[in-house]
Amino acid sequence: MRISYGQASDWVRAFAGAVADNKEYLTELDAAIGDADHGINMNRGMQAVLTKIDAGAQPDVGALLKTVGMTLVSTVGGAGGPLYGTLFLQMGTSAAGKAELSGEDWAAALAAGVTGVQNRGKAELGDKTMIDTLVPAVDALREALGEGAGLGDALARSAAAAETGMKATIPLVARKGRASYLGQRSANHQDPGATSSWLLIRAAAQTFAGSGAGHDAQ
Amino acid sequence: MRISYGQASDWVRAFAGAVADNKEYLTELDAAIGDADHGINMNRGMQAVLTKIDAGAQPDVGALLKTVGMTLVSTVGGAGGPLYGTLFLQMGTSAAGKAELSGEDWAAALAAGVTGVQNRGKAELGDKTMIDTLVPAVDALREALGEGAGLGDALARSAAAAETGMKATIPLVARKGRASYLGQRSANHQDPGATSSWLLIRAAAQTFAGSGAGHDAQ
Amino acid sequence: MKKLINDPADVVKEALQGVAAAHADRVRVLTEPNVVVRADAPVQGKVGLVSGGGSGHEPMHGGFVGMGMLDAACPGEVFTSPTPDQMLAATKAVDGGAGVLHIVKNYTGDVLNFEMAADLASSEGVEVQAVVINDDVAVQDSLYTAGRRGVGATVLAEKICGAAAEQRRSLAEVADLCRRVNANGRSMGMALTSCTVPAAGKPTFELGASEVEIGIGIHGEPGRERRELAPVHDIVSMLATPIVEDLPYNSGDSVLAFVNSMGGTPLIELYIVYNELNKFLSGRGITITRNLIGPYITSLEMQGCSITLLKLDDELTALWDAPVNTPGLRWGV
Amino acid sequence: MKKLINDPADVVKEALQGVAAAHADRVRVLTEPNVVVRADAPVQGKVGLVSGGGSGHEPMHGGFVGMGMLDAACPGEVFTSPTPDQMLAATKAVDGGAGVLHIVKNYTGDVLNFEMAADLASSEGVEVQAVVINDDVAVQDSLYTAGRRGVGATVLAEKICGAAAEQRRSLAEVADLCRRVNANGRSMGMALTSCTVPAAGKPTFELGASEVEIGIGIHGEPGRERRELAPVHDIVSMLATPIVEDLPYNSGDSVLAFVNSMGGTPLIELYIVYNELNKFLSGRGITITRNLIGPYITSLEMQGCSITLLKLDDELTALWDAPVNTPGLRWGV
Ligand SMILES: Nc1ncnc2c1ncn2[C@@H]1O[C@H](COP(=O)(O)OP(=O)(O)O)[C@@H](O)[C@H]1O
Ligand SMILES: Nc1ncnc2c1ncn2[C@@H]1O[C@H](COP(=O)(O)OP(=O)(O)O)[C@@H](O)[C@H]1O
Ligand SMILES: [Mg+2]
Ligand SMILES: [Mg+2]
Ligand SMILES: [Mg+2]
Ligand SMILES: [Mg+2]
Repeated sequence: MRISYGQASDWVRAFAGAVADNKEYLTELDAAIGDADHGINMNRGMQAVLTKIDAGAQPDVGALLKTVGMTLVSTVGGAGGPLYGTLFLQMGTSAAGKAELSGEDWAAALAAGVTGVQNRGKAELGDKTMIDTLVPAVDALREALGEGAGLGDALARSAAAAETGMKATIPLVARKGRASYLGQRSANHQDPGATSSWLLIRAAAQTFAGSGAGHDAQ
Repeated sequence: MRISYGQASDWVRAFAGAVADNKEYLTELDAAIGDADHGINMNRGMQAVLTKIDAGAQPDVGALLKTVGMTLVSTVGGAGGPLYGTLFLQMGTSAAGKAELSGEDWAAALAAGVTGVQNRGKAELGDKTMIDTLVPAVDALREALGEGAGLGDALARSAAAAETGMKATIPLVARKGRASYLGQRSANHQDPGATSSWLLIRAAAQTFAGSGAGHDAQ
Repeated sequence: MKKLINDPADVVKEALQGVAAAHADRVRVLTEPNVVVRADAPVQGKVGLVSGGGSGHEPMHGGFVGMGMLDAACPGEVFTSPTPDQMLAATKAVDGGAGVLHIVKNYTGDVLNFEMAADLASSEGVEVQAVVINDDVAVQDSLYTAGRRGVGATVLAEKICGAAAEQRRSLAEVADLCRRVNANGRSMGMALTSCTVPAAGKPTFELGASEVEIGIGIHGEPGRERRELAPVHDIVSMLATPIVEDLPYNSGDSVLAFVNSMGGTPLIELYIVYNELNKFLSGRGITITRNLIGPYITSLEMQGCSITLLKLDDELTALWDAPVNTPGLRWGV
Repeated sequence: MKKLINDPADVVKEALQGVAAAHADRVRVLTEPNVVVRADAPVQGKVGLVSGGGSGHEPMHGGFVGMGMLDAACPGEVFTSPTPDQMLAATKAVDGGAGVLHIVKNYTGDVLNFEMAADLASSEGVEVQAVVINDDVAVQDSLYTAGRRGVGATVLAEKICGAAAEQRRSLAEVADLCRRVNANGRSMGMALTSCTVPAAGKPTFELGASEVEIGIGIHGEPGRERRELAPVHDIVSMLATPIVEDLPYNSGDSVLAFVNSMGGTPLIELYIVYNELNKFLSGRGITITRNLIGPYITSLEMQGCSITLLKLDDELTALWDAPVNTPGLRWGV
């Protein structure tokens, strides 16, 4: 029930894989209400991350997450770069020096990351951004852990909340990011950033469930 | 069996009408092997001619034809402008001072016009230009008149020769004008200028046949 | 997708190699990270001007690097804001001791990346100010949204601030001037066709054979409104009316009129647009005293245009007229 | 057809009104017949330079009127050679007593109309010489055909002869120089898309989604060959190989490389083309010492490009570098 360095890096790889698999899909979502680059950008960044983490192990989980963040900041660009970069950088700061993470450590790191995204991007819940996925994901995770759920269960509930949050962006009129330029025309489209964030949260549930952090391994 | 001023101007009007009716067709022929403007250009010119000749009668047939030529030179542009302009200018010179034309006068005027076009454009028979319509038309006209045919018959034979000449441009590889840039790709297309020239010759046969110059009116 | 490219992934890299080969007299192109820098940078004692943004808007910004305009430009991937390390490298390369101004178009990505870069530069001891350009009246402005996009006024701000920096005005003065250009500039654009991001491989949106998008930005994003094609007389009125009413521009005003091609609209049409705009403004007593007509802030091969007006006074006019020597804009030298 | 126009019949007229409104400092626009004339024409004692051709190639020729380049340009209808009365009016308007040079692109229409105009001008006592530009290697040359088209070298000839005329060289000298530019210049173009003549209302030809035309001219006419889209590396080789082999351009030569957009291809692609061209020429020991990159001789909104090379010597280089102040090309002033 702890997240090892290997599991953390598997999660990053799983996210990279999900982004690669959904590159066209994310770009199409972005074409509808943005500029048709979200999948391309995230994939470029996550491929750079893979190259980076394949090149050699980092000292600890915190350092790993920081490296991911730094790499995303310097390869993604657009809004996604600084926002996902900040997410990982803040997670890395929260997890600094840790060789492995407990469920609580993980929740604290993710919360720190999401707060970082909010500080940087100033988006509120309901603005039709990745925040609409991430905040419910953190809230559900903490609630589950607070109720004594195992990490596997908690991650599953977090992923479910993330998915609900992502889908809830569909009817919204965007108030932040490029989609906000469309005004009413941004409604009836799922937000690309909310979608990539769901891939991120889902990857955590899948990766950590399938290993020592799985829901039976309390 | 003489061509009056009114008939000459009816011929010009009939040609203008035929050009207007075939504007798209001529332009399409030009799109295939040229620059998609022959119908547009000729129509602009012939509309200007109509405005000009509607504004007041000219002193004689020669002056009428010169006016048509001058107007075409200054309104058509492209290759068509100087070539058709020269045709009418030289016809006008040949018919200078004449209030009406005999069949021989008409043949002489047309021959002078066609010689003018050849001098200006340096095209030979078989170069895939309007010359391929005009030279057979003049030859047939002269031959018919030489054989003692009535003007109506002679004009009909002239128009038939023009049509044959026009159609004969289809297999040719162009050696003059814009179509020559296409090399072999110019084959299997009817030349637009040869087509407008056929409209001109056919208009003469139709106009003069339907009036005092008709083939029964010997 | 038909484009004169090799691999979509190499578009920006190879275009920059072309710029480097073509304009070595005026610019240097750094790689890893990509920055276009004035050949003689840093100019000692001069405020350094840095801008940047996604590629696909050429000549903006790389084509505006040179004497009298930008000191450096950071080209991102196509339509994607560049990254903070590019901006940091640019900032350090042009710091001549008088500080560096970041001219930032108001897009979340550009703003966030430039913010991170400014923090990094400050921590390395370079004095940085940033001015955000947001001149696009197609976007409803509000405290609760990302606000208006930065579009055509960016080109004018880069030229005018570049001239002021050449006069060795201070960072605060150049930044103030930049805010003044932004405050007096308004733009609106429209598209006849979409454009294709090379890496995406297909058009960002589809327009019917007689449809146009009004109120587009410069990233192939849909606009505020889709409507039937109309005569350019009406199109100009749709673009210019919200512009003049927004600032507003009033009878008696002198303006710079900037008629911009989105990339695929040729000059013959731009001059017809200019003719309509000139009539539109004359009708309201507004006089065009300077103009700029051509593809200067583009959206790849998109067909369409944008109109930018800048209210001029003597100072702005003189700065506009001052010499400039860049690949994209040149006069007086 | 989607264009920023009012009535197709008014395209040339309204674009010229736009030019007149925009550039009154440098040009006057005469109407009936249409001529764009340098504002200070006739310049006494200077050879007058007149060119002209169909519209739709902007900025050529009207955008090249001004100090150091053309004295007048005659704009015809779209893709249609202008008429002799325009050329006569232009010739008389720019005759400063040193004679007038007609720079004529080799198209039957242009040649015939300029011939008629030269006859008329001579009969009115103006000394006129004409030089016909025919630099397009896509066209097989022969005594028995219309010969090669005049394309990109026209822009270079207008600039270089304009500089020579400013130096008060004689008509014979300027005409010789024009022939020298033509003799040392070669071009070839290609299209990714067709273009639509406004009055025709639909594209002149249709290209499949992955087809290109190689060896096109500037009037939307089909080229020599239709083929599958290829990487720009290969496209540049298809265009540049016949060019360098024709003159030929040899190892050790210095050239001006002119990479031109057909109107709808944006700058980012042109720089990639330039990068490939630079590599192609370097590989043959040919050095680019001057360049021109942009939409200068266009075919309405056609996507595609053309490449022109001009072998340079010191004199041509100096004339190229000399000041020019036109709406379409400006430096040194
Ligand atoms: N201020 C913001 N706060 C949080 N997320 C944001 C903000 N602005 C944009 N986003 C997210 O970024 C996504 C777009 O990312 P991307 O396409 O990579 O960048 P860009 O909009 O610069 O092209 C949006 O779908 C949205 O979820
Ligand atoms: N040298 C020439 N002599 C005779 N006719 C010619 C010559 N060159 C071109 N033409 C004719 O001109 C026609 C094209 O006219 P048009 O389309 O009006 O001019 P342009 O080719 O300048 O666009 C051709 O179809 C051909 O018949
Ligand atoms: Mg995006
Ligand atoms: Mg034609
Ligand atoms: Mg983007
Ligand atoms: Mg033509």
